[in-house]
Amino acid sequence: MSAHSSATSSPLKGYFAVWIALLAGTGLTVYAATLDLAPYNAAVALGIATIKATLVALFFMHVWHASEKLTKLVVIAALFFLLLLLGLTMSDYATRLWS
Amino acid sequence: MPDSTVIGLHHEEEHRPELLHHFAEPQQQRDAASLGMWVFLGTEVMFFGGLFCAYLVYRRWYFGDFAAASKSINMGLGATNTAVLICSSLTVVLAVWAAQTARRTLLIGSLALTMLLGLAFLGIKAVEYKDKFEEHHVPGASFSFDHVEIPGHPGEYANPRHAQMFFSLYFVMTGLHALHMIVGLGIFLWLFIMAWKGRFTPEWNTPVEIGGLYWHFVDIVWIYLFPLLYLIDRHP
Amino acid sequence: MSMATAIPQPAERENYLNKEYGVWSWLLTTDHKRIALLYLISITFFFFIGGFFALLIRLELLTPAGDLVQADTYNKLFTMHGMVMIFFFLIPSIPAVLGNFLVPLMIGAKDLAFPRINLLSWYLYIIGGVMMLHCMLTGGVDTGWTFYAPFSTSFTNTKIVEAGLAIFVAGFSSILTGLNFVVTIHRMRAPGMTWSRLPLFIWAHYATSIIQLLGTPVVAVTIVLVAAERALHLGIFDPKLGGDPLLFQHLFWFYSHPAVYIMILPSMGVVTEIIACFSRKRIFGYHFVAFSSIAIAVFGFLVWAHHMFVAGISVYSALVFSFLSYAVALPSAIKVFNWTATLYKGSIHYDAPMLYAFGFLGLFTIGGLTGLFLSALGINVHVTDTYFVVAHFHYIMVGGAVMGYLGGMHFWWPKISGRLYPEGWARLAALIVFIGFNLTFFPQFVLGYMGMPRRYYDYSHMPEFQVLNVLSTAGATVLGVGYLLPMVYFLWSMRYGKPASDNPWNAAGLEWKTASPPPTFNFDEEPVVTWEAYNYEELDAPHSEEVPVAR
Amino acid sequence: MLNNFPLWPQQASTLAPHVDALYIFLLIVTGMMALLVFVVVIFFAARFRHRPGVRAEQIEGSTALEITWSAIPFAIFMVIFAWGAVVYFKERTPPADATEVYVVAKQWMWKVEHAEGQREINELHVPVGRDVKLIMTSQDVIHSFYIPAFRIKQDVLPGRYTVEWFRATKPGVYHLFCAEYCGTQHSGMVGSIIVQEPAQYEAWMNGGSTGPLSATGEKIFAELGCVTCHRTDTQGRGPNLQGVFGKPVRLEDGRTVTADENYLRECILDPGAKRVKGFQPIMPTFQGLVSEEQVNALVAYIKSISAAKPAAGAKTNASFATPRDPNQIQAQADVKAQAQPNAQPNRSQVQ
Repeated sequence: MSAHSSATSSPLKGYFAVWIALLAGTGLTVYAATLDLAPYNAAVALGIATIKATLVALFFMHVWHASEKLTKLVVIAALFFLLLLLGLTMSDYATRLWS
Repeated sequence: MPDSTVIGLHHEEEHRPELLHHFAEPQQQRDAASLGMWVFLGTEVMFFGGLFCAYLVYRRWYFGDFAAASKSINMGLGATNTAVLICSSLTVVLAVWAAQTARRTLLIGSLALTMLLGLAFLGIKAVEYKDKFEEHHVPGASFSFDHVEIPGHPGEYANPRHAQMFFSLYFVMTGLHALHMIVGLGIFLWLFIMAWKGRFTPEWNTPVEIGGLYWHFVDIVWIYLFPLLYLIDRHP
Repeated sequence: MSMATAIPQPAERENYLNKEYGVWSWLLTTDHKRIALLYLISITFFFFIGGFFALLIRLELLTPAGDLVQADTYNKLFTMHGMVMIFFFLIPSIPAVLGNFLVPLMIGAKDLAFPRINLLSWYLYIIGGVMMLHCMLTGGVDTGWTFYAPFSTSFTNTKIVEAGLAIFVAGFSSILTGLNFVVTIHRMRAPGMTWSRLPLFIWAHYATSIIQLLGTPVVAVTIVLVAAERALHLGIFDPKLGGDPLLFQHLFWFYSHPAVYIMILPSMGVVTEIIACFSRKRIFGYHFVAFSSIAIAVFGFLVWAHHMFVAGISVYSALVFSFLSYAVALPSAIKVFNWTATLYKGSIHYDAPMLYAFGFLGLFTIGGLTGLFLSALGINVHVTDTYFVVAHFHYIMVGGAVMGYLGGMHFWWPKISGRLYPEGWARLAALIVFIGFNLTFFPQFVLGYMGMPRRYYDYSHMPEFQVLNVLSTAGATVLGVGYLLPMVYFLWSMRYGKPASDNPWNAAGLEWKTASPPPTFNFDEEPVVTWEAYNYEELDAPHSEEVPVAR
Repeated sequence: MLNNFPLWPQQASTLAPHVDALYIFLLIVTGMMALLVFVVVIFFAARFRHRPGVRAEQIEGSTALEITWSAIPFAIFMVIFAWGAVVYFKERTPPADATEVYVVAKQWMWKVEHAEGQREINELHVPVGRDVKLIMTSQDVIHSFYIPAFRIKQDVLPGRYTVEWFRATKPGVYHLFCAEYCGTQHSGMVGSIIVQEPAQYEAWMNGGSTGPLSATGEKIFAELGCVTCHRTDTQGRGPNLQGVFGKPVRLEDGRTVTADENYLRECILDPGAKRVKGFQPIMPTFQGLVSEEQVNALVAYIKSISAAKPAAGAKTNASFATPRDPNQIQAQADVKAQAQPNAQPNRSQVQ
């Protein structure tokens, strides 16, 4: 897959940019944790983590340049089933007190 | 993934020793190895998913207790470890690029650096574990978490039993992650030896590529573990 | 009226069986066909161990009093019966034996994508199996195969950790098999073998692999948590620390409900092949049958909490899971209707594989329809954890999965062994299995609605349940004979059976285009596919009868 | 032998006919579906058996047929689903004025305590025609309280209460089973439900009682020193518990929960978890200090001092007025609240 990307211009710049962004994200998430954002602390932390993870997947793991849709399909399928597990389980816990 | 790297024996393909007999062409073999690793990572997502599910349920139930317990972990060490892993991901991606473009020195250097960073991560983790052990925060008979205030609620103390559940999850999650790191180090040691012997060429470097995928995945797991375990409620 | 044909074999051709001899040529083989045979031997071994436990269970229940074994022994018997049958027989059965053997053959590949991982998965299975045997011989486990916390984590003093590890290891064997299938089906198809030309057996195995890959890791990590809680005294599910025992059930059933589809889907694939061949027809509604397999795999992940309707989950959650359970019933119904429609205007032969397929149709239909009772919330409350549930899942897993497995073994036996099995005996065995099965399990539906709880070794408080239990035990004896017969005549036929032709059933599919048994690399030349699946029209066309077919 | 061969369980609760009706409906519907499949398969198998010279006719499929045999079963499934859900909600909604019985399960017995103070082991006496609500918890592992003749079953969990209810319709003795596997003597964890005519039941009830459960609870309440903080005047450091049960409670973290049995239980065992707004976190946990039976008695007591039936409009947590409010005389307020449920004098202080 990524064998193709070597044919194009050097991707090094991109790699270093992503690296800087990831380090910055780490700093940001530590900083955000010290702020009192009430219920949004968790959302901000998970949001930053998701952005960082997406960066790693897209650029370091070359999902962005993957010549094939299949790789993307595998990633999406895994996330879909993960959300099923989390979502349907949490739906029980969230509604238990209603009755 | 070892399959794609074995020196097989075959009739028609003498000039391409890496091509296994049951593949028609190198591209097919490469695609198979890559898909295999991606599918494997899919199963890993679900493996950690079960842990995250347990963690989320209890964190919702016992938020204050979890926040108090989380505050007792050393955030500085956690943040350093996050940075260490991010740097190692960079060296991995450099190694893959070096293998594809036949830069042998860079390849060997990057692989070595990756291993060093991985070891650094485990070392810092060991320090953290040692601290927890000394503070009696390891679940079990000697566990103690009395009179720890819940962040933002002065005068209110965390329930030690719920804090113990946090530490149980903390040790299982970081422990399984560390186990993945150790496996990763094994893979990279092997890649390093292969690279040293000059086995990787621009035509054949699949092991570096899929070994790198594995390493990045372990990095991504940590990217989630860090805020979930260390940063529940840190504001003063 | 047998279709199977024997041909005089001129000289022994080289094939995967006779290419090499010696123990190491088997134990270190990477040939998917040899690994399939390794699996065949190992799962047969575990099947008879699990069956032996079942027989003891049924004997104990012959009388209301607990007189044959002690309570502890009985609890270990049903636990080990469940664990052995599910993790060491049913889950590997069709995928690891027939799937391993046939997936590369059916898509025209020389082997699976990762032959050494395939061998590794067999070794993992054996390691898990040996651990399980060791665990059984040195004390066993008494939690039921479901490992419910907190009984498993804090109360029982049997060997939970060892049994858990055995299942963990065997689980990875299952994951690796699924991984191999997915990659093989994506990457290794012969030229011209498009997705819509794949045999439905392959679609079924693809769907099965999805479940193996995405479900098994969750149960694996759950077992790790149970073992950690037990061995290291961590607190995860323990109510004393504030843990929720229902969380264990959520995580456990997230895998263990889809796991029943790991068991039944491959069997559906087998039955599809058999029905097409013995009615000499293309499967009615090919695409619907193919996509229903995928639909079952996906919907199968949405229904797990229907095992927990009385466990204390939220009533609203129960409502959602009940609704979704009906959604997964639909693709199964579609399959049954399409198989039935395939028979229409066919030219139906009654060879042993087809008898098993008929048996499957009947038993699976009953098993599936009783599933509707269980997903109806109001009835579930009354019949869950009773013999009604026991009967229901045995109709699916034994009536469905094992009937399909035996049908498939008969159908492909000539290809696997190069020999024909004795047709008369095989038909007799099919009949005995069908009668024995119904006699064993049908009375249990009645017992269940009467209210007899499962996992009771002593029912002296309710002697009114005895008549039905006696019937069930009698049936189990018949069923046992029915299962022993095929083993005997398969072994017999390996030496004395008539040599089989390459395509004794005149069946469609690439596996029949190579020799019986196939050569090591499956095909002498790489096949190129230019036809649709189930091209029985061409096969039966008068002009194509170069090979005389004795009917 | 035939006497020992019944094919249908006894029907002895108001719920049983509902479950059986759905069951019979399902037997008919699925029986017809099965029969349809079997008849068609057998007919095709016989009609289209192989005859020399007759070839199979290839049929590709039919989308119209596929849609038909998907839609019709799906419609039938939805009827079953809805009907099943209706019966389930009936099972899961105990009537408000049901007689309450506390059940503690342990390996391997059922301990039953009536609100009137009667205790039983592996037996439960109930009168015909009265709603009975079982409030159940387990001392060790998961059990399940199953009465086949009533068609009810509910798992009994350690660490929390689960609830089921029934109204018996026929005097007699019925099986009680533990339906969730719970260890060695699981099959010995059986008992009897003894349904009696009201007169007999009263007679049984009057023999050898130790006084009502709530009275036991009141005693424990005093012995443990709960009264020093949970006082009925306004000066307590803990909330006044009169009239609390069944009302919404505003918590320190902003949430509002209903003060049901599980909430009271949690407050006793883990007071920090859901603290009432306006009170300091000073209550110690009683986890490990009180047995399950004592918790039940305490809950019964707290419920007994809320016994006055709240009117529909009075849904504020009236008695949780903050203790810092000196103007309020709680005792008066409670008298008023009982007399005129709609006129809550302290509503303004609640928020």
